[in-house]
Amino acid sequence: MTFVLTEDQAMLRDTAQSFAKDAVPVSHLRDLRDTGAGGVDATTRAKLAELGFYGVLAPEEQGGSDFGMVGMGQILEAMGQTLAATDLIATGVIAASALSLAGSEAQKSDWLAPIAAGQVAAALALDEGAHHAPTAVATEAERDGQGYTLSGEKPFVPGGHFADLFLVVARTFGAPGERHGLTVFLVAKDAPGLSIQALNTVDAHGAARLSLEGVHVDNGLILGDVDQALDLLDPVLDRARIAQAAETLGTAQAAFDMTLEYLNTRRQFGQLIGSFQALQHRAAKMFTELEMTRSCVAAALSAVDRGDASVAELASLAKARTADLIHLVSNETVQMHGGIGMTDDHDAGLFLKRARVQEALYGSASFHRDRYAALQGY
Amino acid sequence: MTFVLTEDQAMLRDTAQSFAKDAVPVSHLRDLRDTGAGGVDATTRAKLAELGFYGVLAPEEQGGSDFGMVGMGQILEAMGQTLAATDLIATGVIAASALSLAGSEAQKSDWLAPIAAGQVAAALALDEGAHHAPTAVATEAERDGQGYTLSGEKPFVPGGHFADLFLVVARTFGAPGERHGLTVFLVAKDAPGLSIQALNTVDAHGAARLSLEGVHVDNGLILGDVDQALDLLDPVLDRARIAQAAETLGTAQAAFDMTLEYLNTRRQFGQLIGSFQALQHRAAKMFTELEMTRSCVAAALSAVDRGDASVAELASLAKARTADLIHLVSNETVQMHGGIGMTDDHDAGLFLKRARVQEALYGSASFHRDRYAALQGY
Amino acid sequence: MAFDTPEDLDSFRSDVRAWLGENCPETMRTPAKEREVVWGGSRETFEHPDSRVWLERMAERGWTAPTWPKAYGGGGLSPAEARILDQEMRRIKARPPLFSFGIWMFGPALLEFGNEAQKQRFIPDIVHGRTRWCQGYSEPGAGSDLAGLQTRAEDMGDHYLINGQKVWTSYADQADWIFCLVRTDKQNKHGGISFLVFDMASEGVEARPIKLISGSSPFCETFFTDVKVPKDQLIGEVNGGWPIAKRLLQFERASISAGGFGGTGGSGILGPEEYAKQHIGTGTDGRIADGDLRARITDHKMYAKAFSLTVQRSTEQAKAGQEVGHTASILKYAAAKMNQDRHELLIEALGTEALGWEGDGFDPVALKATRGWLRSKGNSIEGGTSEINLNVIAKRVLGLREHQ
Amino acid sequence: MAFDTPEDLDSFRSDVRAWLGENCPETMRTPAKEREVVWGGSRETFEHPDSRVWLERMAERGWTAPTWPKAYGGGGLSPAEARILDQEMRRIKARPPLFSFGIWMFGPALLEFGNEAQKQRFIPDIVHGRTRWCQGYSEPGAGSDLAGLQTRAEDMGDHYLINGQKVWTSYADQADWIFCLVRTDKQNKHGGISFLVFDMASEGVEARPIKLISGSSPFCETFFTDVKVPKDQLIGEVNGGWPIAKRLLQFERASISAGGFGGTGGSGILGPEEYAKQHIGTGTDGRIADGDLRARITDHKMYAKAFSLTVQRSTEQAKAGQEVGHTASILKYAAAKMNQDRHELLIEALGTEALGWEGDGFDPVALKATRGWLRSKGNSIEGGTSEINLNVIAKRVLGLREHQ
Repeated sequence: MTFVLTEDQAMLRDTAQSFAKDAVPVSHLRDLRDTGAGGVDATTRAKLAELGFYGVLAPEEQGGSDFGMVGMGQILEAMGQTLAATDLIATGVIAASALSLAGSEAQKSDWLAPIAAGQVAAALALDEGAHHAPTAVATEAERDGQGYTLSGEKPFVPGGHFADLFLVVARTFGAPGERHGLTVFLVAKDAPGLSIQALNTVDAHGAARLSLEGVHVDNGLILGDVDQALDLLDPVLDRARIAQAAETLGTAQAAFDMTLEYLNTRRQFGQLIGSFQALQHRAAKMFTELEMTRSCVAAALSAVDRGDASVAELASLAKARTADLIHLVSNETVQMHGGIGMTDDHDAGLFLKRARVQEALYGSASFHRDRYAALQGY
Repeated sequence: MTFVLTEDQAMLRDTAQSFAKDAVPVSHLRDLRDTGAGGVDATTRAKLAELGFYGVLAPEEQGGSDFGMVGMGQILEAMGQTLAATDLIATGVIAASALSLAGSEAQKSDWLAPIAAGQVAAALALDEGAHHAPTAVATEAERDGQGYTLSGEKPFVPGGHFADLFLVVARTFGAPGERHGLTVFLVAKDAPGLSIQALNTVDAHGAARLSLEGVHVDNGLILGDVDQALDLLDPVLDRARIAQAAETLGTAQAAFDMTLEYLNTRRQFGQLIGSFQALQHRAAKMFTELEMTRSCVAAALSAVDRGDASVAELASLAKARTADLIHLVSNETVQMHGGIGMTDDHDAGLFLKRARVQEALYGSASFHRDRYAALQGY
Repeated sequence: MAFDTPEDLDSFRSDVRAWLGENCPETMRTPAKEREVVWGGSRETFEHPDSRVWLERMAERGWTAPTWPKAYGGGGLSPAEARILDQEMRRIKARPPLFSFGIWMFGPALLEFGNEAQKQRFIPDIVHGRTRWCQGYSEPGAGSDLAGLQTRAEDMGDHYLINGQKVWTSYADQADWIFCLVRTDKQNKHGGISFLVFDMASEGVEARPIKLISGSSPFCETFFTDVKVPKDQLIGEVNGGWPIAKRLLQFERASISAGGFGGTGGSGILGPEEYAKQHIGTGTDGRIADGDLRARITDHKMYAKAFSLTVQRSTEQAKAGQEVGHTASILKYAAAKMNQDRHELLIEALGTEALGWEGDGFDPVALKATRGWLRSKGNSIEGGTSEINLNVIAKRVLGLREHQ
Repeated sequence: MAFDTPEDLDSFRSDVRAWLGENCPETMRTPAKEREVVWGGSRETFEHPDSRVWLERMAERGWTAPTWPKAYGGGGLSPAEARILDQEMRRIKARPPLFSFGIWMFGPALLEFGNEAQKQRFIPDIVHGRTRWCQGYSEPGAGSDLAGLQTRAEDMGDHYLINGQKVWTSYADQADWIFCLVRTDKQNKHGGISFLVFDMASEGVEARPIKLISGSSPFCETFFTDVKVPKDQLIGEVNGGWPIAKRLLQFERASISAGGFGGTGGSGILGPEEYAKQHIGTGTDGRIADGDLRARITDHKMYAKAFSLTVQRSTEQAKAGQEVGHTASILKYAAAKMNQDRHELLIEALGTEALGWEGDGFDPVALKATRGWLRSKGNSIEGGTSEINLNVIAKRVLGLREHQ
């Protein structure tokens, strides 16, 4: 079954959703923003750790539950519904997957176990331009006897503002644009030569700009094979894209529900505005997109767990369609709320701001349409 | 003034519109189709000639009125309103312009004068693939002493099914894809080696497939400079595109008016269907597109007469936007008419079928978006 | 049987596989040409000789209507067994033995609302494809507003007298019988409609084919002038026809969104991406040179993929006993959009190749694509317009209120 | 003057050119920074010292309101002369000396509906920028449905007593006076509205700025508690406010579609095509590498071009005395769509650069673009939502009927 949750998965979904409502409602993000926390939220991390959410993709040997992507998808959809600012994708999906897939025994016990336990926050330092483009990495890694020295810039690292560990992608061979020649290095936040600038982002989730100036990394902290980073990152990034799609789906669903609620309460001209046919048809079209996109996300999540060959295609399908979905829904949410939706006091704006971040991360709709077509050969 | 007609232009528009209504209403195209005329209509040609419509772009020395593109635009918009099947673009715009711009004195008196008088029908045999692509011409022109011998295929020549004269574009130098090396040859319909197959097209206007097997052309029948055809064709094609845009605008306006009329007569659920807000908003959006596109066509027409440098950009603007406009309007026309619009007895289908032909001729919306961007350097 | 154990199903599957192996003619394991499709009824010509044998063998076991009761000649299979039969037929690419509005629409409604005598009288002939049925629903003044129908049925004591006109009667000129909505009470819009069936050969019935913009004529205008209909041909109660009509529409919408209509299966028509490569050309990377068109084709391909995944999802959820009303309600709307977008992209990619109507000046496959494109415009009109679909989603699914 | 001969206009033009040459300070011939814009009124600070001089010189000739009667301090120019003044100011890039809702909205209405005493009292202060006005229209329960307003004005014999609340009052916290719609008859929706003006310093008036999603606060919630308003501050008749209100809305929509709001002029923000080249890169042909985004950018650029050509067309047609109601009615709707599409494309092209809120981690111009993007969402809401615009086009322009 691809589209029907097992009892355990359904239970996990329910747990995650009530957690989201109780512990991290939208008002929680608003508080974080207004108190200038910049998206750093240790309390919530501790609670997520307690629930074992960081270990969902980690093997049991490292204290994970190995519950799989479908399970993680349920969690992220719930977090998306309340715009919760978490590092579940950066730490629980990307870092956990990368270490599970390619980590040495030492790396697993040093890093994967604490990650699964929620004691270590991690972040992937990959892109160097304003758009997702893995092969474009230019950050240099020069041999230096017992390891490498890294130098370069990573202007926008999600979760980087409070990460303890960075998975830094640098070039050990070849030139920017080439697939071959990239390597993943494990770099601790306090590594000499690494400077981290917290970014105040439009969605109040925050991020970080990294500068690496001669950061030394021992050979033992190379993750996977030298020059072959993308063979490891492809499946890891596809998980990140699918995970992001699941979170985005939750956000779209919540924005849609909020708007539907408003259409059924707000009156103008002595009518519920939801009774105006033009708005009804727009709402019905949004619902259609929502339902069809939900199928894409579900298919992509379960394809990962089944180790299906179609993961790459489904990842691009899910990421592109959720990006288009949240773009439509977030704009309609503001428009259908009218003036009140333009005020900072209302949540509509928070959904709109988070939406564009979700669209951009791990490849825009345009990036994934292009990739989908390429994978299908046209 | 770019957007306000002179008295003469307004008078010409009125003449053309009453001619269209009286002499070539939509029912006339239907009759041509049902009697298997294949878009050949000598009677209408004679009337158009009488009105001097073929000479609007021809200089007075050749018996034309040199009235200009704005005038021709008014005529074509009127013809578009009733889907009239004419060779005004092929003969009156393309051939007349090409001969005026590059014809020798002999060529002008032999061909331009009779064209302006409506005694000769002409057609441009340019494209060889299913999409507009001037540089892709492969038809060979080999030197043969006192002229050239042409060999090649022209699968879709608008107006070619009753043309007396063909402007055949062939390659005198270089390879397909290269701009340099093309030449225009004047070929009479009875030239040995030329075979003309009439095509039964979806819009009932007809067209022709040309095969040239060793067609000899004397040097005297080379139009313009050898190898430099595109320098001549660029301005000629831009006029054709703008002319096609004007005709398409008329078709869109007529389809929209017909639909509006239906929205204000047809009842369902005890209501005029035009009173349903979802349809009202769709109609209002169509009207907005219609009005904005009308401005583009008017600007392009008058730019030609002013010899403005922006003609190329405005031609692509007008052709792309009218193509998108008629695509939208023709689909909405059928949809808003419901079942009756699907029947052959109703005119909606005739508008839909003509629409796709208008979209394709002289470059699709996609072709012209790309060209517009290229002209602006992005 | 009340329920199926896995063992039962396995043995059933092997029986079916064996039987099909012996009884499905090799020639019936290839896609049918349009004219070879068997609709049954008195005018059926069985273009392909084997198609008659194939129909008789399947009908004899009731497998033309697998889940209908054996009592009326049906297959008496459980849903699980019917799925297996379907899977096994697909496995060997067996043609459906019979296309039938009787099986898709009228039969299920009759089994639900008809009396014993009526079931005995009509169902077996449907199962065996002996009677071809057509649907008398829409009228010139009652399209989207179906309940606005005006065709009158007067009570003449021992029979009804029918006067009026229907439109969009699919294949009325081919059908033997019609199931028909008539007005038996002028005062009461929904509550004044009755559901009658009668012989298309009855005096006063005339069916005139309607020519569509695509050139084909699958529908008719049907006129009734003093048509006499015996009272025992009333299905359900007098003025009780509307619930039956609505139930039946669900079956129709299901069969439409299943994509049976206006599709291009077996037509030899390739996807728009192939024609774009062919006619616009490819870059050095072997991909469609026009990035604009490529993006729009990709967007459509993603939409189509999302659609099929959604169909799959609702099927799985239904099997799992979950509520799928929500998902089902959008399929009709999405199917129409998908099929229309696909045809528009085909036409665009084919360029001037797609501008033909007939004749050897054009590639026959391209001509088919153009007719298919014109036919696809009906997808958002037939069986409830897209506007009606959106109204239904807004009100029934999303719970938005009526305008006061 | 009754009419202008070409000679009159030519000499007028040379006079204007000469006068501007002498009187418009060089510093006032450059684009104004946002904070340098002069709105006048008691709180005006004249950020740029020369802006005070410039305002006084223009106001002294009445050229801040060129076509208003000299009798009230206006310029007394004919439309033709006013156009010439405008052209000559543009020629030297002169800043508008005064931004004013008084000049754009209230003044014209007062000249049309006010009595002599009221004109004498209010117009001169508007011309000279001594009084800054705000507009008391929308209410929490009355947005698109403006006539649903509830703010009460009770007749207390010698004055009115105002109680209620307004929202979206532009710059109410900066204004000296307000022109305000109040309800003087509960029974009669449109016929129960009156048009009052009063001092924002009156007791019982409170204006609270509303923070927008873009972070700025150009609007207020305004509360009225037992505000006393002398009866001579009623404009027009009691219960006769609605026609005045509607007339005024026309002026507002005009000024919005003129594109004054939410634009990015002088902000240093480039077009989306430039950021796409910068951040996505270009192919060997020097063009945007992403053909998908390029096509969407081009489509927008074409829309924007079509829009400006349409503005130009309606201007020329108006000058030629043709009916342009049709064209004008679409500009507000199209301007909102255009500005919103443009900002969405900017954000998309800027990628993660556009995801900043503040701080030196982001390019300041990109931060401006992001705020502008958020601000642009209001374009389809303020001054009549796009839905209202479409209703108006459908009913008034296309003549489609009301739902019964």
